[in-house]
Amino acid sequence: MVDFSIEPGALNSSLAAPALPTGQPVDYKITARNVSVFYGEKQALFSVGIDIPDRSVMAFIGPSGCGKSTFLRCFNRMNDTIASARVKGEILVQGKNIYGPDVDPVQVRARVGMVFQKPNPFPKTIFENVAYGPRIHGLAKSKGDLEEIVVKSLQRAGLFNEVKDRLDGEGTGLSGGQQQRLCIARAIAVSPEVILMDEPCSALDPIATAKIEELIDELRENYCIVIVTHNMQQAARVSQRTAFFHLGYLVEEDTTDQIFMNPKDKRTQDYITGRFG
Amino acid sequence: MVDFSIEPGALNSSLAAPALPTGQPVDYKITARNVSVFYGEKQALFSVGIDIPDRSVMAFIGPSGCGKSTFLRCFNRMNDTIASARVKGEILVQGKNIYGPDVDPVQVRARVGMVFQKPNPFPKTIFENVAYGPRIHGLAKSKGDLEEIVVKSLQRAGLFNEVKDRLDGEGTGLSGGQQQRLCIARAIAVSPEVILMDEPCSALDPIATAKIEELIDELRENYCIVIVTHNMQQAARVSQRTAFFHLGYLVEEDTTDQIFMNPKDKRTQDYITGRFG
Amino acid sequence: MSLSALLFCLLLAAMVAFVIGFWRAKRLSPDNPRAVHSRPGYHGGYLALWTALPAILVLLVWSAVEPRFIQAEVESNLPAQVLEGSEGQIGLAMGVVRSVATGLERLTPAEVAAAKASPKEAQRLFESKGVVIATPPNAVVIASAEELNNIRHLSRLAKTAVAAFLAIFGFIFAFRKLSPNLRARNRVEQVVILALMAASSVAIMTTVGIVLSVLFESVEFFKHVSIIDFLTGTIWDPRFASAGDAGGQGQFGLLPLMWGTLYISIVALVVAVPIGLLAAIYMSEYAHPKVRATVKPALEMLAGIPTIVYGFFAVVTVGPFLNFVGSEIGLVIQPTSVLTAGIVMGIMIIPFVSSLSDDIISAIPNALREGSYGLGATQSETIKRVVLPAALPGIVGAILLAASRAIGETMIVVLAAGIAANLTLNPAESVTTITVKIVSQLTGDLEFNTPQTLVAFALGFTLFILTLGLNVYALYIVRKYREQYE
Amino acid sequence: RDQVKIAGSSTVFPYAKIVAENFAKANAGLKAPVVESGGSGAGLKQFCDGVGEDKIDIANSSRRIKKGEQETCTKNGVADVVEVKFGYDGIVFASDVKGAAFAYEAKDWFNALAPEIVVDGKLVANPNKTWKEVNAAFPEWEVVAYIPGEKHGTREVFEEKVLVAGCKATGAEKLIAEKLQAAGTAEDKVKSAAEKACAKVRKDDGGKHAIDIDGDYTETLARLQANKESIGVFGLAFYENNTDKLRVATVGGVTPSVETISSGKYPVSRPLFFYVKKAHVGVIPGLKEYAEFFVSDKMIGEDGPLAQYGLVPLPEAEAKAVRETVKDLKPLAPLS
Amino acid sequence: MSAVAQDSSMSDSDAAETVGRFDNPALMRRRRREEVRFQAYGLIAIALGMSFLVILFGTIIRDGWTAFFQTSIELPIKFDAAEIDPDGTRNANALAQANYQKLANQALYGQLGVDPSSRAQRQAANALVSRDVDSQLRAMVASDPKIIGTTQNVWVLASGNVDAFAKGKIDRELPQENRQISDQQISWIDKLTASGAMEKSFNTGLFTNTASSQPETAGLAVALLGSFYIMLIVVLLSVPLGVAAAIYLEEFAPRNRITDIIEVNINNLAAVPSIVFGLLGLAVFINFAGLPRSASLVGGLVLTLRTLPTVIIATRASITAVPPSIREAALGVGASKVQSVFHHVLPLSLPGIITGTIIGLVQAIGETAPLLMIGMVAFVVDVPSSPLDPATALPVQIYMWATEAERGFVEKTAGATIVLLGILAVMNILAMVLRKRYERKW
Ligand SMILES: Nc1ncnc2c1ncn2[C@@H]1O[C@H](COP(=O)(O)OP(=O)(O)OP(=O)(O)O)[C@@H](O)[C@H]1O
Ligand SMILES: Nc1ncnc2c1ncn2[C@@H]1O[C@H](COP(=O)(O)OP(=O)(O)OP(=O)(O)O)[C@@H](O)[C@H]1O
Ligand SMILES: [Mg+2]
Ligand SMILES: [Mg+2]
Repeated sequence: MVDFSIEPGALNSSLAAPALPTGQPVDYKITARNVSVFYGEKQALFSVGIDIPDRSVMAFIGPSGCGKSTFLRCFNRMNDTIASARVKGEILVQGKNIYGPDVDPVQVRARVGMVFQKPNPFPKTIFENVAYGPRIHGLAKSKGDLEEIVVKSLQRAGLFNEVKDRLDGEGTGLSGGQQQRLCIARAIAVSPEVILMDEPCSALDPIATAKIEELIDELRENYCIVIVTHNMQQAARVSQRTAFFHLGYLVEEDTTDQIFMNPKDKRTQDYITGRFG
Repeated sequence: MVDFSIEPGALNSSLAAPALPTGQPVDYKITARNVSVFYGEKQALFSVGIDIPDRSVMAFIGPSGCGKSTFLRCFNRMNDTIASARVKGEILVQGKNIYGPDVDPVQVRARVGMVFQKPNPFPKTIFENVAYGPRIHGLAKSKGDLEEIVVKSLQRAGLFNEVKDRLDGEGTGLSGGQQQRLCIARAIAVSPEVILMDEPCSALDPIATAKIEELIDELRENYCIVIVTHNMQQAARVSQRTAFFHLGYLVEEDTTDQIFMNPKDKRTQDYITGRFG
Repeated sequence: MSLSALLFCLLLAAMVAFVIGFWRAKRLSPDNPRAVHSRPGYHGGYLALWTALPAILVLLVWSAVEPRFIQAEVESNLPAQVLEGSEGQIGLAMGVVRSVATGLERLTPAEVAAAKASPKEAQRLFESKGVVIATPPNAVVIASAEELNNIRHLSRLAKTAVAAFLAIFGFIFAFRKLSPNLRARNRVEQVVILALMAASSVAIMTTVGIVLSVLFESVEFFKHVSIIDFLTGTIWDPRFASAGDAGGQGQFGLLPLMWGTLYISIVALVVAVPIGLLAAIYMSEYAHPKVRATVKPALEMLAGIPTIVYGFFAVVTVGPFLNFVGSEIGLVIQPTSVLTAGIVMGIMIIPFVSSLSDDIISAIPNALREGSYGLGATQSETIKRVVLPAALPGIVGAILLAASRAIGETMIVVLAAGIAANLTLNPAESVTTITVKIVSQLTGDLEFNTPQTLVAFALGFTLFILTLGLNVYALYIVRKYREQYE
Repeated sequence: RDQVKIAGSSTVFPYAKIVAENFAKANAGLKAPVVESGGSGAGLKQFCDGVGEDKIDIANSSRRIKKGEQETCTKNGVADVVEVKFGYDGIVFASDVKGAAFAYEAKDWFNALAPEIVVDGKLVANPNKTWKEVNAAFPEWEVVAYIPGEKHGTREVFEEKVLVAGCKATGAEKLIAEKLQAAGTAEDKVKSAAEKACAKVRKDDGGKHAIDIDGDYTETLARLQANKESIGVFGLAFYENNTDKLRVATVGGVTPSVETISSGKYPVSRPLFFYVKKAHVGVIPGLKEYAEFFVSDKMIGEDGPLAQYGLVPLPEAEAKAVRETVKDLKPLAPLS
Repeated sequence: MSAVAQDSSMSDSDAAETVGRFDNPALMRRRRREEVRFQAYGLIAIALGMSFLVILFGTIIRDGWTAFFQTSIELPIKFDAAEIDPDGTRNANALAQANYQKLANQALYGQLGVDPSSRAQRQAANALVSRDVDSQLRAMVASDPKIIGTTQNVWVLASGNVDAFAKGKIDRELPQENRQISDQQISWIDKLTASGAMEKSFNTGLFTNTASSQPETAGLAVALLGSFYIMLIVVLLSVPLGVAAAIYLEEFAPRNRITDIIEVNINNLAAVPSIVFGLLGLAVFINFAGLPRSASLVGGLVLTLRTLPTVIIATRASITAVPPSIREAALGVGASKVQSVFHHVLPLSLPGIITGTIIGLVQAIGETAPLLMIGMVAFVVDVPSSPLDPATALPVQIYMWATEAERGFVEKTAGATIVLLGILAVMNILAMVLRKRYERKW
C-alpha cells in the first residue's frame, strides 16, 4: 500500500499556515461549552467545548462519522431542522448564546452561513440560486446591485467564467464540482460573519480547490471560518487552528502547527500519520 | 498562497504505481471511439477516444466541469437516463459496442458497476442497500449466502465495523462519508467486471480513503477500474494509466508515470503543477 | 358605509400603511440594511396588519351580532298581538318589515309621504321599485320599517367610526414600534402561521360539525332501536310504516350494509389500484412526456363524470355485459351485482390513484434511480424495489383517497348494485351500501320522524366511525413502511 | 323573500314544475316559485320545521301527511296547514313494448311475489319461478318484477291495493290470521298484523324475483330494457310518455288510462297532495295566488297541462271542494 | 451456471469464475421478460383506462350530440290586430295578455290544411309546436309593436315529441298506439320537411334557456351560472385553505398525537359520504348561519368543505416529496422557515397541488347528493343574479333531466353531460398547462 502520510516534520516547510499572533488578547467569535448532540437515543457528540477566534480559520478533522458535521451544524442551529436531533449545552456567537430562549435561529443563520457537505443547489437558475440570499436579506438596492453581488460571488467562488453565458440555466444541471462552487457562491453572497464549510472542496479539482482556498484566505481577513476537511494538507494550508474529533469526542484542539507537528494525544498522532484504525 | 503542487520529479519515489508491463499484447477491456456527448444543444464532450486495458486502473483527471463524469457515465450507458443527453460515437466493452442496437443497457450496467459522485443510498436499511444488487442478479443462493456477501462487501468498503450493530438502520441516516462507502459496498457487492468510480473518496477521511485505495488495488487483480479523481496524489497512487480532460477534450492519455513526470501537452503540465486557470 | 365598502377601505388603508412602513423601514438604516432586523417589506406588512386586522376582526364580529341586536330592538316595538305569536311568526313579521324598509329606502321623499298615506299605494310603489310584498303595509309596519332604517343607519355610522378608530390607533401603535430592532418578520410570520393553523382547523371544525349534525338524530334513533341490535343485526328490513300503522318498525341490522360497503369498495379498489398505479408508473417512468401530458388529464376526466351517468352506464351497458359474459361461462351474474358496481366505481376512481401517484413518483429524486441502474437493475426492478417503496406514503395516501371516495359513493351503487341488503359472499349477487341507505332514507316519501328516516343519521355516524378506524390503521401502516430519502 | 319556495315529493315535482312555469307567465309581477324535489318525507320535514322567511311555504306530497308529522308541525309552530289534494296518480304495470301481454288480477301478483302462498288450502313457500306457473295464461318468463323501493310512497299503494288485495282474494289472509292467532297474537291486532304479513315480498333466490327500485321510473325503464323479460311498476304519466317503449298490462281486465282511473274502474291509484303554510300567506308574495292557480281549472282541469302530462284529474265535485278550501285557506283538522 | 448457450457476445467468459455470473441467460431472459411484462402491464393499464374513457364518452356523445340541434317549423304568422290588441291602444299589458298560441295554431292549420272544426285534428296539429311559442311571439310583439297587423314568417320551436321524432328517437315503424306521434302527425311532419318549413338548427337555447317542463325549451342557463358560482367559491376557498392547512401540518405543526389526529381526521373527511356534507351544510349554513336555501353560495361552501380534504391530502403528499436538502439550503442562507416554505417548497410542490386541486374540483363539479340536502335540486326559472339567489348546478340538472319522463329529456341529459365534460376538459387543459410550467426533476 502506498504511504500517503505526511511526516510531521515536513509540515513546517511546505505548509505555511501562519499561527495566531500570541500575546494579543484573543477575541473569540464562537465559544461552545459542553455541547452534546443526540440523534434520537443515539449520542453523536459528547460534551464538546471549543473557542473559535474571529478573523481566523478553524479546521475540524477526524475520521468519517466522528461528528464533525454534527458539531458544525450546531453553530447555526441547523440541527433544529432534523426532528430527531437534540442539542445540549451552550454555544455563544459573539458572546450571545444562540440556543438561548429569545434567539431567532433565522437570524443566527443569516449571520452564520453554511456550505453543506452534499451540494444542494435550488432547482432554479444559477442566477436565482445566488441572488436568493441577498434578496431575502435586502442586500441589494437595485437590480444592478444584485447582479453585481451575484457576479462577484460567482467570481470569488471561481465559477463565473464557466457559467457566465448561462446564468439563467438550471443550477441542478451543473457538474458536481460546479454545484459545490455554486453553493459556496450562494453562501458568501450574503456575506455572513461566520462561514461554516462542510468539506467544501471534496468535489473540486485542485485548481478550483486552490481558488476556494484563496477565497478562504481572503475571507479570513474579515470573517471567522470553520471548515471540515478530510484533506490534511488542506487543513494545514488554510487553517490557523485545528480540532481533531474522534467517535464524538473532541480529542485535541490547538494551533494547526501544534496539531500537525506536535500532537499531544496518541490518537491524533495516529490519525495524522495515517496509522489509524 | 500555499503551493500544493506535486513536483513531477517527486512522484517517482513517493508514488509506486506499477506501470503496465510492456511487450505483452495488451488486452483492452474498454475502447472508446469518437465519443461526443451533448446535453441538449450544448456539447460537453468532443470526439474522445480511449483504450482502457483490463485488470488495471485508469484515472480521469481534469478541472471541474471538463466532462470526466460525463465520459465515465458513457461506459455503462448511464447517460441514457438523462433525457437531454445524447451520445455519439462507439464504446466497445469487451469488443462489443455497448451503444449497438441490440444491446441491453441493463446488462451493460450489471457488468459495469458505478459509484456516483454524490452518495445516493436507497431509503432502505443498510443491509438492504447492499443486498439489493445481489438479489436482483440472483447472486445468493440462500439467506446465509446473501448475508455473507453483504458483510464481505461492507468489510471491503471499510464500513462494516461502524455499522455492524445497526445493519437494519436507515442507509440515509449515515454520515456523508459513511454513505459514500455504503455506495461503494453496494457497487462491489455484485462484483461487476468494470467498476466506474466518480470521486469515490471525495467525502472520505484519509483512513477511509486508504481503505478504499487498498480495495481498488485489490480489485485491480481481476477487474478493470476507471476512477475520476481530483486528488492528483490519489491518481498517482492507484492508477496505472491517467487521462487528462480539459473543456470536453481528452488532452492526453498515457501511463500515469508519463503523465505526471513527462506530460506532453502544455495544458496537462500546467494542470498537474497547479499553474492552471 | 356598507360592510363591503368598509372592508374595501380597510384594505386600502392597509396598502397605504404597507407603503408607509416600507419607506419608514428603508430610512431606518439606509446604508446598512443588516442593522435592521427585518426587511422593509416585513415592516410594511407589520404596519398593514396592525392597521387592518383588528378593525376587520371587530367588524366581522359586529356584523355577525348586529342583525340579532337590531332585530331585538325593532321587535320590541312591534304591536303586542304580533309579539304574542311564536318566534317564527315574529320572524315573518320582521321579514315584512325588512322588505318594507328596503322599499322605503328606494323611494323619494315625496313617494314616502304617499306611501305612508295609503297602504295600497305603498304596495304599488314598492312593486314599481322591485320590492314585492304580499299585503299592503299598514302604518305600524311602516313605522317599524322606518325605525329599522334608523337603527341600521346608526349602526353603520358607529361601525365606521369604530373601524376608523381601530385602524388609526393600530397604525399609530405599530408605527411607533418601528425600529431597527423590531422583529417585524417574526411578527408577520407568526400571523402567517396562525393563519395556516386556522386553515387546518377548518378541517377539524368540519368534523365537529358533521358529528354534531348527525349526533342528535342518531341518539334519537337509538332511543327506538337498541344499539346492539343495530350493530350486530344481520337483517336489514326497516319496514315502511304501512297504511295508518305508525308502529311499523323493522329490523335495522347494520352488518349487511357494512359488508356491502366494504365488498364493493374492495372490488372497486381491485379494479382501480392496479390500473391506476400501473398507469401512473407507465406515465411517469416510461411514457414520452407528450403521452403523459395527454393521458393524465384524460384519465382525470373519469373522476368528473357525474355519478348518475356512471350509474346508467352500469345499468345499461356493464350489467347486461357481465350478465352475458357470465352466461357464456356458465355463471349467473345478476345485472345488478357487486361486480357491476365495483367495476364501474373502480373506473371512476382510477384517476385518484393514477394522477396523485404519478406526481409522487415523479418527485422521487433521480439519484435514487441512477443508483439502482448503476447496479444493473432493469427499469422495472428499479421501479418496483426502489422508486415505489420510496413513494409509498404518498401512494398509500392516494389509494386511501380513492378508497374513501369509493366508500362514500352513492349513485353508482343505487343503480348498479341494487338496494337489497344482502349478506352474501357471491360477487354476482346484489348488495347495498350504507350510503345508499342514507340517501334513500333521507329522500324518500317516508314519514320523517320515525326510526326509518332517523336511521340515516345513525348510519352516517357509523360510517364515520368505520372509516375513522380504517384511516387509523392506514396511518399506522404508512408510519411503519415510510422511507425518507436523502 | 319575493318568491314562493316549495319542496317535497318527486312524484308531484313534474306537476309542480308545470304549474310554476305557467304561474310565472300568467303573473307578470311575480317570480316563478322554486320547486325542490327530495321526497315527501324530506319536504314535510322542512315544511314542519317552523315558520319564518327561511322556511319553505309549500310541501308537495304523494301521500297524506301523517299524524306524527302533523304533531311535529304543530309543535314547531306550524299550526295551520292547508291540505290540497289536486289529483290522482295511476300506477301501472308494464313490460317491454315487444314483450308479451299481461292481464293481471291482484291474486296473480300475490302468487308471484308473496313469500308464502296458498296451495291446496295450505300455506307453503312460494314455489312459482315463472309467470306461467303463476297463471297458465302468462308467458314462460321468469318472475322478475321491478317494484318501487320502500322509500317510495308508491310501494305503500302497491302493497295495499295489489298484494293485500291478492292476499285476501286467494284466502291467504285467513290462513295467516289463523296462524297468528295460534301463535298467541292478541285478538285486536291480528287483522293488522295479518295485513302486514300479506304485504311482505319474497326474498328467495337471492331476491331476484322482486327487485326494489329506489330511483325513479327512468331507472326502472333502464332495467326493463336491460332485461326484456321482466315487469316494472310505473306511474301512469311516465307510461304515457313512453308508450313506444312500454307495453302496459291490464288489472282486473281494465286498461289504465286517465278515464278508467278517474272513474274508479282501474283500482291502483293514489291521491297527490300539497300542503300550504297558512302563516306565510300574506307575507310571502304570490303564495296564495300560486295555490289558487294550481287548483284552477286551467291547470288541473281535464284539458289542462297537468292532465296532458298524465295527472288523473279530480272528479268535478272534489275539485270544487278543493278550490273552496284553498280560497278560504281552511286548515287541516288534527288527524286521528 | 447453466449450460444454455450464451445469448450475448458480451459474455465472453474470459474472466471465468466470478465474472461470468451475469451471463446466466435464464435469469437474464427472465428479467428481460419481466421488464417487458411490466411495461406491458403499464400500457395495458393505460389502454384500459383510455378505453373506458372512450366508451363512456362515446356513449354519451352518441346519445347527446343531437341535443345541440333543435327542430323548428317555419310558419307564416298573421299578427292579427283584432286578436292581439282589440282595443288598439298598444298598451303593453294588453299586448302581454293576448293569446299568441292561437296565432301560431291558426298559421299551422293553414299550413297543413287542418280542418279547424275537428277537435281531434286541431289537437293533433297543436301538439306539433312547442307550448312555448306564445312567449316567443309575445317577445316579438313587445320588441316591435309595428308588426301587429302584418304577416311574418317565423321559425317556431317544434314540440319535444316532434323533435325526438325528427331525430329518429321515436320509431316510425311502431304501431301508432305505441307512439307519441300519430300517423296523421307523421304525414304532416313529412309534408313540412319536404317543403323546407321544418329544419334542424343549432340549439342556442340549450345554453340560454332556464329550467322548463318541456324538453324543447329546457336549458342550462341557471345550472351553468350556478355551477360557475359554486366553482368560483370552491376555488377561492378550498385551494388557499387546503394548501395552507397542508403547509401547516407538513411543515410547522409539531409531530405529536394532535397532528396525528388531525391527519387521520382529514383522511377520514375524504371518506365521509357527500350527502353527509349536505346534512352539515343544512345544519350549519342554512339553519345556523341563516343563509338562504337553494343558493349557490351554500352549495359552494358545502362543496368547499367536501373538496378540502382532497386538496390537503394531495398537497401534503407533494410537499413531503420535496427533498429536505432544499429546505436546508434555504435555511442555510438565512431564510426563515416561512420563507423557505413559500420560496422553495411550495413552488416545487405546485404540480402535485394542481393535480389535487383539479381532482377535487372535478369531483366537486360532478357532485349532486349534498346539493339535494341544501335545496339545489330544484326547479329554478329565474337566472340567479348573485350567489345568494336560488340556482341549480350542472350535475343536478343532469340528474333531474335523467329522471324526466319525456323522451326529449333523454338526449338533453346526454347533451348536458357533454357540456359538463367540455368544462372538465377545459379545466384539465388549464391544469396541464400549469403543471407543465412548474414541473421539475431533481
Ligand atoms: N440524521 C441523522 N440521524 C441519525 N444519526 C445520524 C444522523 N446524522 C448523522 N448521524 C450519525 O451521527 C454520527 C456523526 O455524524 P456526522 O455526520 O457528524 O459525521 P462526520 O464527522 O461529518 O462524518 P463524515 O466525514 O463522514 O461526513 C455518525 O455516526 C452518523 O451516523
Ligand atoms: N444534466 C446536465 N444537463 C446539462 N449540462 C450538464 C449536465 N450534466 C453536466 N453538464 C455539463 O456538462 C459539462 C461536463 O460535466 P461533467 O459532470 O462531466 O463534469 P466533471 O468533469 O465531472 O466535473 P466535476 O469534477 O465538477 O464533477 C459541464 O459543463 C456541466 O455543466
Ligand atoms: Mg460530515
Ligand atoms: Mg463530476
